[in-house]
Amino acid sequence: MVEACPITISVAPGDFDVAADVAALSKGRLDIGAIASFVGLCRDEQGQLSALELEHYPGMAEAELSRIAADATQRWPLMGIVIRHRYGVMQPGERIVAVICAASHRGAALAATDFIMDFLKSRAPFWKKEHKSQGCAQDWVDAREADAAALKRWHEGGVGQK
Amino acid sequence: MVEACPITISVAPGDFDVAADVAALSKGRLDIGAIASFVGLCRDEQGQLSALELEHYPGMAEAELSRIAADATQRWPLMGIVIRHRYGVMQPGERIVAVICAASHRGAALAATDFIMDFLKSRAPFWKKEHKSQGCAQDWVDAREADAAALKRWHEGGVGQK
Amino acid sequence: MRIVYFAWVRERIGRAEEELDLPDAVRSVDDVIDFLVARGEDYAHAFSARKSIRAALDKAHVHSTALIAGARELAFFPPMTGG
Amino acid sequence: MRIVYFAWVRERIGRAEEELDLPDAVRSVDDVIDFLVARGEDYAHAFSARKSIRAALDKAHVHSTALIAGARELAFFPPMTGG
Repeated sequence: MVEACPITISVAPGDFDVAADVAALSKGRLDIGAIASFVGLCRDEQGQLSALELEHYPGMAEAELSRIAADATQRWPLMGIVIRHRYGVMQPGERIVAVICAASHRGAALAATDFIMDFLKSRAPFWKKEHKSQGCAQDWVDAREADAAALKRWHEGGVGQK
Repeated sequence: MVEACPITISVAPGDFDVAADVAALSKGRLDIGAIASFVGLCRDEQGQLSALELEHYPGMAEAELSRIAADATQRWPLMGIVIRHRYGVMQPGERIVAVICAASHRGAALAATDFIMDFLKSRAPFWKKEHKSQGCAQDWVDAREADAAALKRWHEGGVGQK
Repeated sequence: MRIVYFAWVRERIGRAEEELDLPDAVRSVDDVIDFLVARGEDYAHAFSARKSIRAALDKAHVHSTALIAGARELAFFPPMTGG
Repeated sequence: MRIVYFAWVRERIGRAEEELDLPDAVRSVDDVIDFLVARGEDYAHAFSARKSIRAALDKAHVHSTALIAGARELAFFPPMTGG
């Protein structure tokens, strides 16, 4: 039984409901055996962050996320993908991003979620600016070396391999 | 800031609420930047399953899941783990298992979720029996070769490596 | 010693648990299996695919070469299929 | 051609977008950067760490050697930090 892989992409300022997305993905489908999800939150480890501002490139953000989702469907037999990314100002503790992947088996669902997050981090046009609570210092967040390294994992192996 | 990694293990017949678990994990903690989760569902690809019966070894199931969770905390800097596994009779489409891992960064959260699911599949004492809708045929599900292979990934590399 | 069985091992043996007085010569998990197989056809059937039977001593996985001394509960079951 | 800027590239240049008539000799993304840098200090500052500036043509990533012919929108921005 070959079913479609519905893809939902949203780039919006407001918060999202992961449980509702998971429920919608699996509704009426008995072929889905595995749903992996990832939620990225606004951290404030040092207690110095008053807010995080997320700038994005309207149009390209959605397009790039759609390309990444389509790439994932080429690598794994997926049965549903949801990618939600917020922009604008958010507080520590708030959700920023969610990726949900459904498949028959756990391997595909988990690997695709990992893959989408790696590409999203390095290729989706979003930029974080930290507003510090002391004074009015603002800083653009630097790209992490680890994120570029994470991306390479997916090029070295074959399709669906790390 | 070193915080504890609270671990919740539950083996029970009833359904669980992943969203509530995620909310509880992250409540009041601004050091968590990543929450990965996995939900395993009762599949019925051929439309022939009337019910799935899950037998477990009371006491050992909880103990083994606790050991797997503790192993994960040794490999990655985790900030919270929830493992929920149901037993008894369930219908196609129902949730069977959930694993949730929280960390500062996505790499640890996703890898730990993957690791816990691999070990849970091969080492947690649960057995599935399928009740077919045609006639009264019952069959114990065979262990998958892929599950044993998945486990090996974690032995070949070093700590936290695949 | 308390012996417990799960899944198709339990079904083939026809009981979920039993309390057995094991001879002193029965020292390892392998010895227990030999002892059980000699008890009757149902046991022999349950352990016929012996390599695929897993064992746990006091609720922790062990190899079949493990010694049972000091343990209170020994479990036999097929490869696990949870998750 | 419409040129758009994001994050600290936008802040250094002091505008989010502009419409520019590019000379015929400006053919690649690299050529556009050279053209912009020659326009003033703010541009030179924005592109000073030139290797870390990313470009997109019509909302798709491109290398700086890509030709701009036919494209309507060219974007410059720092490495992405979403997620």
